[in-house]
Amino acid sequence: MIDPRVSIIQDRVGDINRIIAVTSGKGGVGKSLLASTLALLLARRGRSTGLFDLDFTSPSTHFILGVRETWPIEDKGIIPPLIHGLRYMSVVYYSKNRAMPLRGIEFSNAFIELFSVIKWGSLDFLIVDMPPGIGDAMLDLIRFVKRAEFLIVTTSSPLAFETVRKLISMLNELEAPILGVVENMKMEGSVVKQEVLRLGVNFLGEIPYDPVVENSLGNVCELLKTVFADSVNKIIEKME
Amino acid sequence: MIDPRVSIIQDRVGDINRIIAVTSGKGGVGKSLLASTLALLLARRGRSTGLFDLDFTSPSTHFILGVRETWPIEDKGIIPPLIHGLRYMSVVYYSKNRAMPLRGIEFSNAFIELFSVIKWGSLDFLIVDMPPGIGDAMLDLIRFVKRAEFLIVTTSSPLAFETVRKLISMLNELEAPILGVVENMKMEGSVVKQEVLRLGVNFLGEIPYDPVVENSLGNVCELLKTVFADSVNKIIEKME
Amino acid sequence: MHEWALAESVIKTVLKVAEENSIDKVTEVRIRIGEMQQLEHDVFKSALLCLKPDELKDAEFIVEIAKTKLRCGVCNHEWLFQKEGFEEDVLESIHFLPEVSHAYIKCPICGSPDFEIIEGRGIWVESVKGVRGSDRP
Amino acid sequence: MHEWALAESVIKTVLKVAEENSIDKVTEVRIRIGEMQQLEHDVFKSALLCLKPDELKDAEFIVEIAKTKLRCGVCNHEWLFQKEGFEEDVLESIHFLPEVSHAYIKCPICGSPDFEIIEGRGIWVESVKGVRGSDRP
Ligand SMILES: Nc1ncnc2c1ncn2[C@@H]1O[C@H](COP(=O)(O)OP(=O)(O)O)[C@@H](O)[C@H]1O
Ligand SMILES: Nc1ncnc2c1ncn2[C@@H]1O[C@H](COP(=O)(O)OP(=O)(O)O)[C@@H](O)[C@H]1O
Ligand SMILES: [Mg+2]
Ligand SMILES: [Mg+2]
Ligand SMILES: [Mg+2]
Ligand SMILES: [Mg+2]
Ligand code: NI
Ligand code: NI
Ligand SMILES: [Zn+2]
Ligand SMILES: [Zn+2]
Repeated sequence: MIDPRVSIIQDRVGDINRIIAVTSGKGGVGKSLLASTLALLLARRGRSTGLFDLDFTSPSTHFILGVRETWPIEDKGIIPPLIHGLRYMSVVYYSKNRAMPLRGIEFSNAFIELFSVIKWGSLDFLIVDMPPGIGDAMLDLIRFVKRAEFLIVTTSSPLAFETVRKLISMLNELEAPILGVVENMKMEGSVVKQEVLRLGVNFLGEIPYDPVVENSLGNVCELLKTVFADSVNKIIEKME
Repeated sequence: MIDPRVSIIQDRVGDINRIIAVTSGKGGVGKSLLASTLALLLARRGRSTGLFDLDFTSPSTHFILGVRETWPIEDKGIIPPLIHGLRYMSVVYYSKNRAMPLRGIEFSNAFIELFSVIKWGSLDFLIVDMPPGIGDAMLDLIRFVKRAEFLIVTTSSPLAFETVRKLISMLNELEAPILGVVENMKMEGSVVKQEVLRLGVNFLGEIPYDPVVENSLGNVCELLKTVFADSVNKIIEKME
Repeated sequence: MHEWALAESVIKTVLKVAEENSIDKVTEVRIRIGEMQQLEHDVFKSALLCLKPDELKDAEFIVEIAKTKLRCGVCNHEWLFQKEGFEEDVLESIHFLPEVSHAYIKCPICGSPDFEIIEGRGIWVESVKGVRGSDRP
Repeated sequence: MHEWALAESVIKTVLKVAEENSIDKVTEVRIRIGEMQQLEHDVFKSALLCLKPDELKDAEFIVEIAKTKLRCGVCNHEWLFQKEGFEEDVLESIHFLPEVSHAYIKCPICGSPDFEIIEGRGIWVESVKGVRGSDRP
């Protein structure tokens, strides 16, 4: 008895130039907001870009992008619809506004199913919004997709950085590529940048606390005018 | 082949009066800070209290409490050490400062192991700090421990409340007891309180953003002097 | 019709199994599909035929539908998935991704969404039969 | 010596199995312990004897140690857990909670911590034998 799905995953992501997983280990540090803004800005720069929300049980990116009334197209596979210039995929197409509790094993099954049937086509970037924790999502990405680069988000709080430090050492041991660390909601006197550099990891930049970014949730035009988006634009320059 | 451990869990929590799971679905909303402060304040009020950090892959409470150089005692089981007047348990005793990636199935195994060997003894309260997500931790708590009450934490952001709304409807369908919702880092103009009441759920109170609470991490005396702790004290009054 | 995408993965897997086991000529492939995923049997079979490369020209594909069995983790109740009673768009969602059943299905006894799909979830290649190079005269 | 806590769960489970199967007199209980958990065999056996209630007075407890087999999810390599080479406190931690091995053990081939404990993780009751009321003369 063989699960045939796994065999096709490499083909499905074969025409994607770079796969960037926005991750942290810690929750609430701004992964989803950063992943969404990053994807939108890359698309504005003319790069063909996809955004895949892997936080199956608490998805956020559909809310940030204001996605409504869209549904993937079926054409010998699943084709993520174009939303604000992005190929956008999330389980909310299917789970709607309902809670979808998933154990790890079910997460993995859904992960494999989606990666084996979604046809991203040719993309410059696929941005993956990761759930918090160091568990099935991260391990499956490494196991099945293999060539993701990790963009790590932290806040200035030692509560977030404690987890990020562990994550970095794990990714290093695995020789998984770390694109770098972004410090979000930067606080005065923070030592995160020094600590990151001391660990030999790229520091991609900081994003200040932006008191109005919340008002732009669901409105992409507003979101791209924020200080938050400006900071992400600077980070993109360092990424390439 | 039977796993004998599950059979003893009900006995192990048999002398605990109330089990309160601090949860959210969403990460970074302040679950760990609230769970720690709540447990400390209950202990100060003379209640025998335990604190169990179930966020195995990104634990935080040891950092908040400033736990160092302690180790559970083995006496026909595992006896969590008394720290600042709390019976305190976390996997960091064993995983130290290393990353411990766990798939869901391994989380569950660790959950069952710990609940079957830890001897909490007689407690008025066991506070459980939950990981983010709606997955193995929440499902295992309901499946094996059965009688936890859920204290739900949200921020004012719709990104957090979206998940909390789903969590509430799931817990309601399960007839799991919801103690109520706490709104942390309350922002002006928030409608969370009305929304919670409209869902027929208890609103336990709000906690303002406290710009200095971060400075007290690791120092319990300082933590208990903060505005954050004051607000938690008021919430305790509503809980009982 | 994401049946095609799944059929593609089956073809790829069969080729891999044949290679790993030095099967030169595949004669029979048995595939099981879980009922819950509601794949269109005809579409799936014709996808297999269209996608079939030359190496597999002698292979017969036998597709069986398996009942989907669920077991509740809280009360251990077991039951079979049935389409009846679900709205069209819910069935469509489960067709794409069987795991979303956790958003819509509860244990009929205790109401828990904490059930496992113990049989008949998705799609498996059950056996690949054929003739080895060395078996031939 | 959390061996006692585990022994308690074994006794409880045996009593439950006996009741569910209407076994009046339990004569033999087979238990397997995974090597990784490094339970003290003697302590565990004497705990079983001390905790044994009257209903189980005729029961013999047979305890076997099982090798712990690990399989890497990335490269599929399988290997056996061995105590040698680990520091004392790491072994102690794994003794309490075998899952913490994911913080300390990597696949010897590819370095991944994404392995599964496929055999010999913890403790199981393998069989409970005895005499039924109706079996007696
Ligand atoms: N730089 C920032 N300034 C202000 N609010 C922010 C900033 N970054 C993130 N947020 C807010 O913080 C919360 C958590 O962000 P989110 O992207 O959902 O984090 P994660 O995906 O890591 O859980 C959201 O309410 C979001 O709007
Ligand atoms: N009311 C508050 N005011 C200021 N900072 C807070 C407040 N509540 C939580 N925090 C900070 O927010 C971050 C997330 O809190 P944490 O308790 O780790 O959340 P969770 O356990 O939900 O992931 C931490 O850095 C914490 O110090
Ligand atoms: Mg997120
Ligand atoms: Mg926490
Ligand atoms: Mg599907
Ligand atoms: Mg143990
Ligand atoms: Ni289809
Ligand atoms: Ni011991
Ligand atoms: Zn049930
Ligand atoms: Zn390996």
